[in-house]
Amino acid sequence: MRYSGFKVIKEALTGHRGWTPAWRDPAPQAEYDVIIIGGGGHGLATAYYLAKEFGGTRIAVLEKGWIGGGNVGRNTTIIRSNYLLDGNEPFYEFSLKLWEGLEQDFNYNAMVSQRGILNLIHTDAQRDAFTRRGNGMILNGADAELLSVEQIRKRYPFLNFNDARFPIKGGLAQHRGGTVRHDAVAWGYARGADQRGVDIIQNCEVTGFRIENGVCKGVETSRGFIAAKKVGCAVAGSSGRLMAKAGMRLPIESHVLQAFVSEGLKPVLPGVITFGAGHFYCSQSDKGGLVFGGDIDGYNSYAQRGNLPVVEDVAEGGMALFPGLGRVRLLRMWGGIMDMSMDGSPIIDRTHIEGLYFNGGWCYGGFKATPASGWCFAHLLATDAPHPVATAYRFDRFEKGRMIDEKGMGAQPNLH
Amino acid sequence: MTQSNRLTAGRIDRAQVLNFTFDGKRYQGHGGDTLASALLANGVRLMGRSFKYHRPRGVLSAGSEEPNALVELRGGARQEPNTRATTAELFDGLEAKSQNRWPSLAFDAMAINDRFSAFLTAGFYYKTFMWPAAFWEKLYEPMIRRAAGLGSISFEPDPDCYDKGFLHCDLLVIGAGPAGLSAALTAGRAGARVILADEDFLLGGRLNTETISVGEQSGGDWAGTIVAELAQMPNVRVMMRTTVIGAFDHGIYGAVERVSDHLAVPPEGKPRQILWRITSRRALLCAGAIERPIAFSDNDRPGIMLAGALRAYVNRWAVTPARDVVIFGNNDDAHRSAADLLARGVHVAAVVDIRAQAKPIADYELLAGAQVVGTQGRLGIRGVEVRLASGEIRRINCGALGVSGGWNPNVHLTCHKRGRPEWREDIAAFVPGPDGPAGLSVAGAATGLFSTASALSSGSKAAAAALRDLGIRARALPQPATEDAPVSITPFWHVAEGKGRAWLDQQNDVTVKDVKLAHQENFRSVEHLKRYTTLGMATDQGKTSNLGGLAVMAELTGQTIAKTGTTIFRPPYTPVALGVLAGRSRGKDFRPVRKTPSHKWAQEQGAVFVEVGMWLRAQWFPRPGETHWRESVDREVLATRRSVGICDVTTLGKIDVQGGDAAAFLNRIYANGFAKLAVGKVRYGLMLREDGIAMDDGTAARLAEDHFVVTTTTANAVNVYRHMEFARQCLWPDMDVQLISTTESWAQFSVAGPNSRRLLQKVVDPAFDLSNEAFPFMACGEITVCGGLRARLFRISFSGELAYEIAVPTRYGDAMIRRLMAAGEEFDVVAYGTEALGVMRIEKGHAAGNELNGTTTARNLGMAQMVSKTKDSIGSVLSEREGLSEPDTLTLVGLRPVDATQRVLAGAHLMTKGTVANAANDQGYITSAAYSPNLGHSIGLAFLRNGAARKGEVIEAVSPLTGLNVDVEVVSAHFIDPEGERLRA
Amino acid sequence: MIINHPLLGPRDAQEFTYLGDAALIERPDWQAEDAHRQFYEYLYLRDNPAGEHRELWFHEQGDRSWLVVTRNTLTHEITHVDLARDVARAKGRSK
Amino acid sequence: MHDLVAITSLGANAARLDCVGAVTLTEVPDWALASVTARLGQEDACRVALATLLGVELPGPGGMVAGPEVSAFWTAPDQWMVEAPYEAHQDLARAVKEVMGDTASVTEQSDGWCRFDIEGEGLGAVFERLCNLDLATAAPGSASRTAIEHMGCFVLCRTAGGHISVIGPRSSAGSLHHALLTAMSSAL
Repeated sequence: MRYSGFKVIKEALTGHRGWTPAWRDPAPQAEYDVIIIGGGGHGLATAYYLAKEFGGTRIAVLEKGWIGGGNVGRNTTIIRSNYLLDGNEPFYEFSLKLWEGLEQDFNYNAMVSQRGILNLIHTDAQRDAFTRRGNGMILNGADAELLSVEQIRKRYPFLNFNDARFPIKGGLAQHRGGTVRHDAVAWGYARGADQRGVDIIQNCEVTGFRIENGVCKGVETSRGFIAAKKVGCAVAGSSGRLMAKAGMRLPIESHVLQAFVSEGLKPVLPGVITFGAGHFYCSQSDKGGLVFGGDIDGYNSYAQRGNLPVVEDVAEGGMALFPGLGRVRLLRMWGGIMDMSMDGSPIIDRTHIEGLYFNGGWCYGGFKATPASGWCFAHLLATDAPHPVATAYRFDRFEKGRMIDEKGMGAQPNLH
Repeated sequence: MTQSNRLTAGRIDRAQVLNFTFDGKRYQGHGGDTLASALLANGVRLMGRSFKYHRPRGVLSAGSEEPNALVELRGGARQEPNTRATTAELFDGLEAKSQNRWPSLAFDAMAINDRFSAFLTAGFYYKTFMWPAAFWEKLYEPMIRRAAGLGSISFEPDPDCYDKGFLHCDLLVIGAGPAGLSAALTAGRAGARVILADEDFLLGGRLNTETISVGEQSGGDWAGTIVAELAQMPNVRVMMRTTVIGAFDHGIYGAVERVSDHLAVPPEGKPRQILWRITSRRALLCAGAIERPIAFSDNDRPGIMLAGALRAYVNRWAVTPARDVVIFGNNDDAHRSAADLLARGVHVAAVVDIRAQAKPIADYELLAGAQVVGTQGRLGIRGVEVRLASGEIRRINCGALGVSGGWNPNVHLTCHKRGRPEWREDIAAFVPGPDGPAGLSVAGAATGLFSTASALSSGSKAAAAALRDLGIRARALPQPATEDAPVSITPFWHVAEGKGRAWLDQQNDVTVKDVKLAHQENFRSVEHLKRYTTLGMATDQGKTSNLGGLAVMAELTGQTIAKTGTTIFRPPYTPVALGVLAGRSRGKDFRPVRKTPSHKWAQEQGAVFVEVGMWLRAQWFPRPGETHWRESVDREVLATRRSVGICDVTTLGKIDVQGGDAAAFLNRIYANGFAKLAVGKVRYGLMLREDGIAMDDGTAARLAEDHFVVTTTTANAVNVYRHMEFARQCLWPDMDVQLISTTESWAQFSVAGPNSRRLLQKVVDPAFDLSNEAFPFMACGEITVCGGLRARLFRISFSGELAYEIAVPTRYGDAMIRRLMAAGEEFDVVAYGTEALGVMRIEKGHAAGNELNGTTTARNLGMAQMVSKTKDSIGSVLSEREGLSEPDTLTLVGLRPVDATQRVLAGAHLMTKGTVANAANDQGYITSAAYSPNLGHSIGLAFLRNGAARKGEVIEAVSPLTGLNVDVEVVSAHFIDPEGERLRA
Repeated sequence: MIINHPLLGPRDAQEFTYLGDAALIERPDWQAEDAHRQFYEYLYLRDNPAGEHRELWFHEQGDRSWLVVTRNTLTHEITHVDLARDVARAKGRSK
Repeated sequence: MHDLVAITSLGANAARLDCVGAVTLTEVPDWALASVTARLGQEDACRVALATLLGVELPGPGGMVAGPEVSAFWTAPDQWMVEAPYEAHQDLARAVKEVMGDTASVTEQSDGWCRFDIEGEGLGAVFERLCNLDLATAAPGSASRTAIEHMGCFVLCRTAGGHISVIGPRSSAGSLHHALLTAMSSAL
């Protein structure tokens, strides 16, 4: 079924009887060519592109709960490609380009909204670093603009320009950045993959890998053994737990990142804005809620919830930047598990086990990476070679000293 | 101004007459009213518009679960959108406006959406608005955004202040209804430290809204007696207007106290609200239960409300939304509402009970086995249609309809740590599961014990049990005689029959049909249901609607409600103002300010200050006539290099390292050797992280065999100290070394320039010989100044000039800068700020924060030879990894523009001449740049691929971001005095 | 969170700074044959269990002790707290 | 004798005094501080020497004691901060070091800190808005380091509920004073 305005009108006039399931609920088959573990954004995107772009057939996505229930279902919806390092920027720019055509591509309105992202500058050193970053972005084919205080004041007159502890001195804008309706990304990919024959199997938990002589033959699941020629893992947040079942230790820690939404408000923010002197970033959803977040709690956790100090820290940042937020109410706070890697950058690579592939370590940048991650992982699964924009995302970069450390924090996952 | 719907009695203060406005119209209410009760008293039923279809809506509840009656409270900078009229305490002069409507609440043009509701079903927007692609941001989205949202903000800074605080107790009792009061009294009498918190401004919970008696007293009076006793106990803190918003780890609860929200303006100096972080040894949830509606055709008209809320308005606030009322329910409690209304003189036109065997408990007409299948009335209900047991339809006129689908225990907080509630078939409700937060128990209606007697006894018993865990003996209270009715309910979620839509989530306009559509499209997991239909995502988080929605889904899937499960309950329990979460950390008070010892003096000089981390440092010192910062900075640089300049460098971190193994310890901390540094000498040191990347640089001065003073960069002072403590305690615990951070103890000034020695000689006591022979470059020592003040002197140089750093006890820093400046007058001494400091260090080619950016190695800095291979030091092993030791790696170089009038820009990228400027050809980047007044042109430091071998090459510095491309020549990073003759002079 | 400091009793976790896996105490021998490999594993391949985790916390706003905290990463329950220095010595670290 | 004039941590010539209700907030500039840390293997000797210096038993973790002339509070394992009137102990560290000899490392700290004393009825209400110490149960003589509005401070209970010293980083004296005074106005 193809979605369109005409279809909506037609269904409205005929009592909505014609809508069919957005994806099937098939029983698992005994064997697949490729199994993707993880029915989140990355897993579903991988399956979608594998089927659509790489001619894959006999593909299954195994999800232990409901699809889209991981970080694609609980992030702050931002897309951008404003990275500093050459190991990252081409990948995220590829991702942003995919976002730009995504809805037409998978025939689902995920509300990709390129209303821009603005990173504020508060010190001269920050300006130097952002200048380097903005130049790197443009040299990699992305867009960037350095804004003066006056330009920012025009767009955001309500920010604290008067009595700020750390005054705003400028900003780096990426106008093509923005937000996306996060759940719809999972559903759009799921529907697209399903239409191309991918079996999406919910409530199917992988309990182990069948590995014989260093070759992965399939997976043990809560619904029995399923054989596969190739198995790709895309379970960021649970990477450590899953890969341990294959006997692997990862350069990744699991941390909790909290996020927040306010009550619905009439339009407040025209785009995404990031405070540069504290932990606060914010956008506004189409429904009117301010969606905001800050830093991770900072300790290893699988609890999917955090604690008050970080909530307060984020609110402090918010009030420091935008003192008119005082009477806006926080509606809901939640936490997701982040795969915090040792350099803050992801891994898309083969493992030392033949037939077993890994995609993870997305830190808190996984959502914006979803299309490119899916595409590149599909490329790797289909061709056994990394996609040109993801060549740096290797396991061995740590042993070889080729870290991709955007923040320069070293092997300290909670600081990335 | 008549309060036409005000009844007699109630727990309000009729002597207090309060004036207020709603949508500009004046009304009166009484002390003890909420905005909702006061509006109802004045015959106002229409209070809001729904989110999507802009349907007219009235108040549904009498508490914080309210989905409909949301208003913009107050005006000006204090405007508060989405405020529940049901919890807003009335005060004299209160102003409220309806929201999300245009032009008026009664006539809302956006209600046109309702006409097109067939097209606007759940998730319709995912299926359309995709063509043409560019129209989303330009047309569709702005349209949707304007229509969406609820209230609006003022955009002005919040004029009120907020506080935060920390409380500690043995037992935190959450909720002051019958169970909570009984628990607090039990614990209070046992001598435990108790906090009793309740969101209401009148304690007693449902006791205030019922006609039930407790012992000899009315429920409300009994509550008042208990509260009075608790208030007398020094070990009990009673906190009304305080909502416990969340359960966090290890017995910590967040609570928001609304200190001044019931006042027009907070008293001077007092906060509007306080965020309390309560650390409890045990906690007891006595949060009661929330009534749930039944969905039926057109069940959202103003005047249709929860039956228990109707009862609460009548009993507590002495108001009724109308004089003719119908009650519709599936349980015995609905009948209690009818009886109470009758008792207060409200006409109960009928009680419609879906149960064929239901019995009346008072003198009203009971329509047993019947269902409400429709309602009339556009801006307020006028009547209902009832399908009788006989199959006939009967129309009954009424101005209000009370609906009861049963009560949901308020399990919210038990699920904040991801515990799951359990379904209990006998009471048709979810109750707290076994995996709630450690230390939290539950009593009363929150556990599904709905009678007053069971609430009283369970509260007391649970409190005693919790205290027993802590070793505090408590006796359960004697139980007064009171109501103890069993629960009788037949689960019933929605009426199948009906022409109109049956509303589940009234704020987000989710209907039974929407749930059916979600099911049809395979959004069947409760989480998919929620996210696809937006059920339960409104400001009430589905407190009254979630269960109905998932019950409908359970029906459709044929699964039990228990198996269907709930979505996740997340904090906060009710929405919380961001202001209170930030407390006092806003504006200039966002973070503390660190001031240097010369701050006061610098201020007197008119210095321009800059934030450097938490520090405020003088950036430059403008003199009269200087109109541009560069003039001041150039002057400061030139004067320093020509004669002498003084800069406050106190902000650099200082760590006192003492002990028998101090030298051996530093030898491990620094990549270069420190074991053999002589006493009285300073050495530059480079610290690596364990991953081999440069962490920090600075100097270490050896004051004695067993005593060093390490300096760090300003930015890394805290990190380096922590790192050294880690090494000391965790890596080499048996080294005899002690660390103390002494950054603030010493006011330290750099005195730099050819005349620095002569200047210092005027200040340093004559016993100390400052000659080049006695005190050469990199010497250090403890001295006295100005006739005996203890001080430290280091002959180190960041500027590249003959220079010293002199340190005196901080309290004398102010006097010292004045003395130094006076002593320097004859040399035309200048004070210089961080800008001049930066210019001079770039001229000298010293790396600083811009170069030590966390990705640079010693090799990048041109210091590879400093990393000793003959000793163990942190980072040395991993610094040799192949990716970090490539010969053509980025190396620190100097750059100067080929055309001296052009500017070198930090952040520009470097391209080999003749290549296309793109990422593939990228040769490096400029880290720091400045105008050198000594050289008369701009200069820069850069990391350039294979830089060491490219001296003399002209390359291109490109900055597409700023549109500035400049040809630059690669030169030595040491622009000034490359041989270091000046600093050794 | 509350960390029960072995010397000071229960303290607000906000006073502490987190580092991670307590195995960071066990720094390899720089002169080992495979020092390069050992340091790589020491620094980059840390324990990350969903369950009991031994981890380092620094009492930055307190007594400046490094602590080894045993905490469950699923529930955040803390079952044991030691001074890291004692743990280090017990593991044979000296000088 | 040198001729330089000291200023207080708040940058004035005289100590600041503020009152809110019956509670006073006093800047206390005239106390000298020196930290004493036992050398490895010398812990017992250090305790003996320091106890001799104080004239009283050493305080344990979280504690403080006042000797006849100097007092001390515990700051870290085998580490104490010694306090004495500044006038008579302008070079406290040197004097302490002479007593301690090789048993301890001693560091001058008089100028690293600022001290504010808060005295009067209702301190509990003030401090519950400042830091997460349970001062209601803190015995007189308790000494804790904790955070107040992002600043690391020592909080010393000198008498039961009636006299608390806050010793914070000297460079932030202004911010600390502002925080204390604001909490007093808010709570009292």
